[in-house]
Amino acid sequence: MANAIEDDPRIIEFDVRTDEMLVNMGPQHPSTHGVLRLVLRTDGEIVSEVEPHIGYLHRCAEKIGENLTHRQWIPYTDRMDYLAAMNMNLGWSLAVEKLMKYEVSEKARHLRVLIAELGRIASHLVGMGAYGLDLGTFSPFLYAFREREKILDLFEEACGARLTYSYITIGGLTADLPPGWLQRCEAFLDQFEPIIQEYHTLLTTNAIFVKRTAGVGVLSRDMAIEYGCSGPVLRGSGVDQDLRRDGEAIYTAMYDGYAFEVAVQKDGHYPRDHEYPAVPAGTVLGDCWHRFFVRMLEVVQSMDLVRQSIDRYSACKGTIGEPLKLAEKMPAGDAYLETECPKGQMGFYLVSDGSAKPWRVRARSSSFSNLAVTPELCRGCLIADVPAVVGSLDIVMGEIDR
Amino acid sequence: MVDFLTSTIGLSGWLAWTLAATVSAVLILNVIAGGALVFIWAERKVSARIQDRLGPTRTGGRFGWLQSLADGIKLLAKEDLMPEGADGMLFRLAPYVSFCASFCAFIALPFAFDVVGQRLNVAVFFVVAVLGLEVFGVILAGYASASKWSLFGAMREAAQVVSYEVPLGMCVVVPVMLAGSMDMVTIAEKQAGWFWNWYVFHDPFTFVIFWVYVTCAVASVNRAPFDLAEAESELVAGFHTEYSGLRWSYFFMAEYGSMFLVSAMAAVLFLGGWNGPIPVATLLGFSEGTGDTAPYLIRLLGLANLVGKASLGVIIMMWIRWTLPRLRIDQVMTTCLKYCTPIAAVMFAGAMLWQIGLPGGLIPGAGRPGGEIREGWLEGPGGRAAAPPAADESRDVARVAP
Amino acid sequence: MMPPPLALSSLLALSVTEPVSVAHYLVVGAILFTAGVACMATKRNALGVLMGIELVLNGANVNFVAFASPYLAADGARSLGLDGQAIALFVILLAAAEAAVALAITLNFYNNHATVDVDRADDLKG
Amino acid sequence: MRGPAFLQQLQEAVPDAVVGDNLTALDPWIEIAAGKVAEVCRWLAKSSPVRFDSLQCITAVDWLEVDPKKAAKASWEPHTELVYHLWSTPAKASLVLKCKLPRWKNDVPGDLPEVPSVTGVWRGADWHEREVYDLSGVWFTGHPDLRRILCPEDWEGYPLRKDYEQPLDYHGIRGR
Amino acid sequence: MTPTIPMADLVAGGLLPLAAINFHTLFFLLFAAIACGAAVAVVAADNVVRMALFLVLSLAATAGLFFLAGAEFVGAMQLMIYVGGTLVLLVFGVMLTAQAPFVTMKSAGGDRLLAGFVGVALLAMLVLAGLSVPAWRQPASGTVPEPTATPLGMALVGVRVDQPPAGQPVDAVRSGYLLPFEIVSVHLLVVLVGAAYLARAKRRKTPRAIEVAASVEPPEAVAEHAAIGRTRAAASVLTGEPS
Repeated sequence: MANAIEDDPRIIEFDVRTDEMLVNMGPQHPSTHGVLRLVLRTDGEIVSEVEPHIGYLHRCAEKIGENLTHRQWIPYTDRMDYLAAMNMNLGWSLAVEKLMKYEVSEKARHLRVLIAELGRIASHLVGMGAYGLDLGTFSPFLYAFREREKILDLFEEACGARLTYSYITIGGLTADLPPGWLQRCEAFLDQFEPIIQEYHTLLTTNAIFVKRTAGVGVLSRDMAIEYGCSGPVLRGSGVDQDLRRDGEAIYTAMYDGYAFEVAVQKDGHYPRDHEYPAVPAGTVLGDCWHRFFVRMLEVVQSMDLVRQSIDRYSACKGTIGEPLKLAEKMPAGDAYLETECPKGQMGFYLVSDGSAKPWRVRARSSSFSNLAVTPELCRGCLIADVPAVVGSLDIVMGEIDR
Repeated sequence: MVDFLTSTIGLSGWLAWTLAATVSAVLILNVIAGGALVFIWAERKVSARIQDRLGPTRTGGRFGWLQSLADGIKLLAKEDLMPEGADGMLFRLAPYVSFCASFCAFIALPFAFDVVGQRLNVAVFFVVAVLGLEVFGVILAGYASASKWSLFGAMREAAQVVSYEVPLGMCVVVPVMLAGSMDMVTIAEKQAGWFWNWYVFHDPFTFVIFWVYVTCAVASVNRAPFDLAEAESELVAGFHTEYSGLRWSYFFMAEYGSMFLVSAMAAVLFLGGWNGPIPVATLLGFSEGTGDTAPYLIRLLGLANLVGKASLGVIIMMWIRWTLPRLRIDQVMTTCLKYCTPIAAVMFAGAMLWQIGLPGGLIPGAGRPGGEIREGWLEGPGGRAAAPPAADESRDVARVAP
Repeated sequence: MMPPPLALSSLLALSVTEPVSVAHYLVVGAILFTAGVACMATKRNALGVLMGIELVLNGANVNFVAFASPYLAADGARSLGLDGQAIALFVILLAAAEAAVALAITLNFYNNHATVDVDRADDLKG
Repeated sequence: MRGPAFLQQLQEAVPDAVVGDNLTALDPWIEIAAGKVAEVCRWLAKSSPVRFDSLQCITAVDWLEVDPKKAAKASWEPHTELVYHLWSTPAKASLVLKCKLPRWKNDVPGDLPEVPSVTGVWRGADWHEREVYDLSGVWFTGHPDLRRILCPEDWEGYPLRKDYEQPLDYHGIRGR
Repeated sequence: MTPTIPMADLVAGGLLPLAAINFHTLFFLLFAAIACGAAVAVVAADNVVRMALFLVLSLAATAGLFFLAGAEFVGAMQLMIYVGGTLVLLVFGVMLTAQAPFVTMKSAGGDRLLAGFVGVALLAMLVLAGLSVPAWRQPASGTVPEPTATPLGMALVGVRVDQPPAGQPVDAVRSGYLLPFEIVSVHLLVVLVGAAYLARAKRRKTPRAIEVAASVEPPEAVAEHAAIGRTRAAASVLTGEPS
């Protein structure tokens, strides 16, 4: 018995006997990304246990969904991952379209890709900037927001909103792009591309940044899969999975003909790594640095996809088609669809009894599963590592609490 | 100043002395308080420029000159809160301890030749010692707040500052060794002339140790990337989490005061003190003896020089703060114990050996004032070949006592 | 009614006009020393005892410095000169060393007993 | 190993577990007996030819028509249905498991229906089961720490049930 | 006390002529009052952190006394080592060993009484002893001392350059302090090592290291990955063999 305790890796011995202290990190705390509450059990600076408490932003979106028609619920998806509301709209729209076996027009498909990938860039910019903030550097946050604002300007022009768009909808999109939008979008991409190197200088390759993130919060691939982690968190652990390539047919069909390489480390190399900084020494696959770096690579990847979609979209003739009626009756049955959102795989499950309102709506959020792994990652780390780990998971509480 | 008051105006001794002391005290107090106002404004402007923002623009015209003053008024009007479980006496006392320490250190800091609150024979030692006292206020604040975050901040501060005093002391000793005196006025005087007379350019060892000093100074005044005691992304606001209003602002005045102080120390010890890079006064034929106004002009020039150098140091600290992420506590300690201390020790030994081998420096004809005092002392044991630098007239209270 | 205020003010006047002698410092040293001894005797907290020791050493230091000071000595009186200050320095250094070791012992004691109460450090009692 | 053959293998590996299936639905599903959920899941995750190494989602659907007129016309008996969405990372394949539970255990209102927890199979199931317990009122036996997750600990009722009545008052906060 | 001061001048009209104030004495009284008051407060306080605070005040005021007595270097040393170093160390220890915030360990009443009694007796004896030597009570010369930092430093490396104190022959052999200095240095080193040893970390095992080790990808999983087709869309296993 004594031996068992001796060998338990979770037992940490300290040089000075200190009393365990329970510390509430949040719900009001600068680095918990909203209203997350982490209860830390600390021994001095060392955290022996972390327990996340969620629900401070619970707005009963699923219950509300049972009382609204399918299209009426789209604004509620906006408020899940409010940093990438376009991708949320897309996920729900596709899930309903899957149930209806509906296929959008070719032009709408390319416009959806264009909008979703821009949304991904915008979301990753927040994730990147806020991560710098978590590690104590303020400026990259504003540099990231400066660029994000330009994307939001584009979105505003397209749909009139800057945060909760409800732009992508069931059966297409609410409106076509205004004239001159594509030129402005291309101008933004041209201007944005060199700036990414700045981010690499300030964060990715910064010696202190690497020190703070390398080898911290290592998430092994098995654990990532077992916890249902997804998105950059999963790919940061070296799992080669991206639903844009590996997802269900209705979703991958959207990306038919698009060329992109999943941002994941294979044989010690990231795709296109000749253009981007080498992986610094000391990093371990699955640590905070890799999760961060995957996001950085996905920004570039998304820019590439946006450029491709601009070409395809402008080559399409005709209209984007009409969205569905507000109270369209659905066939009875159920459908579950996961899409690759910036934060991970967002799944929508929809049960219909044949009426215009869903019987049951379920949102499976990526951040929910990604956050669930925090206690494992933070066990035995230092207090300063907790924001580093939670920040690297890039969670959004609106999506977790729904 | 006492001389001036007694001889020129004809005040009696005690009145002159009291007046001089009051003027010095008020001046130093204003340097700290006014300096803090200016530096807080500068910090905002500098950070804004770094981050592509404008910073304050409304209060006080285009540049927001009066922003800090407006903030000060706001802080004065704020309610002074104290947590329920706090130790009232210690909680109230802590900001003053910090502020007094910062204030006291200014007493021995020479702003120009003879412009010094109290010329101390052990000025360097005194400043370092008193600066170390500032940590006590921080510890008290953290402990008395009855907040766990504050306590963490206090513990970090204690560990960090006590550790960094070791390499800081070693760095400070090098210029003391070169000048053969701990009197800051003497040290600065020895670096008169062209800028290659500055101790930072004395030999390669002093050049390296200057940068070690910069690192340790930033760490000892708790500025990023070593601002662990108030790391906002981890500890909310660290030791001053529970403070508000005027008491909180005392901590800030102390922080900016200390920043200015260590910068001014760097200027005096390594960068020639009030001597500009080019000996303008000498080239123009001014000296202490020429005319009535020349000494004042020279002192004014020296004052501008020193304040300029110190402000430059403060601005560089701001630049660092807004660029780099924060280190973790273990990395901060590693930086101190594994890098700063050994490097400082080696450089100290190196500088000492250099003094023996090449006492005149690399350029023999540079006209650097040598260490004549030291050689004088060594003429014979028990003998007294050269007098120590004459005591300044105002250096002892008893002089003016009847 | 005149005498008492006069006596009080003259005492006050005396106290601030007369130069300080070595004896003044000795009294301060004695008070610090006694406070230290009382602290060591009464405190149950090991760290409190440690602080008492610091006070005692400090009281002794005051005496050393007083004896060494040429300012305090009367004309022609014997003075320790520099030796007093040197000894005071050594005392400070050794006090620092002593504090470090004592603190380490206290922490070790705390590790084993989860208290710093010196009254409970009676393991060796037969 | 896909299609009906896979189902066949599952039936052989865990006898009496599969009580129904629909292979032609939009998302084909199999229905598992409530008591066998953990066993089936363990086989799917550890021994099946397609390793379902990830649990994506657990949903509880409350099948209850509160309107008595509509309830009379409903083609189903009131029940709670658990839906497990599994995912196989290596095979890039999904699987939907359903499991029918009574709305209340032994039809005693207030007694939660029970189902074995799958936290021992996928650690990620922990929070999902807590959420289902919290919002739909299903008791997962064997769960290490079954507490409410989104609602406050002292919340009453299970909001995602169809017959849920919103409380009029919660600690002095008006509910409606 | 000493009749050297003309009383009449001082207290004319009950007012103290400001010109007569000896500032040195005034500051001495100020610092002495702080030092003694804080020292008594250390004894009286029950809270360890408050004790530490009073101790800081007492020691800092003592440093002020040293400055007044012309021992600038010792004063600065006192500030640096005692106040800046030792006390921070002490407070650190207080924080490390406090079971709960603001722990107070009340001393027994009997102890206090006894200590007070002994203390008063000791104090009376010391003060009496201090005042018994007439030479010590003689008013000070007020000679401004030379700065002592350099001679002190020279003395520590074994060379005496200071003037012998009054009353001693100039040619008396006066030793430097090289040997004590070296001994103290070695002593400090030994203490440093010893303290570090006493309060050392016994063993530390953090799960992070274990997870790092576990994160190495198992080889069979890699092979499995490589075998998966990369263009096929995912579907339910129940839909039959993919095309």
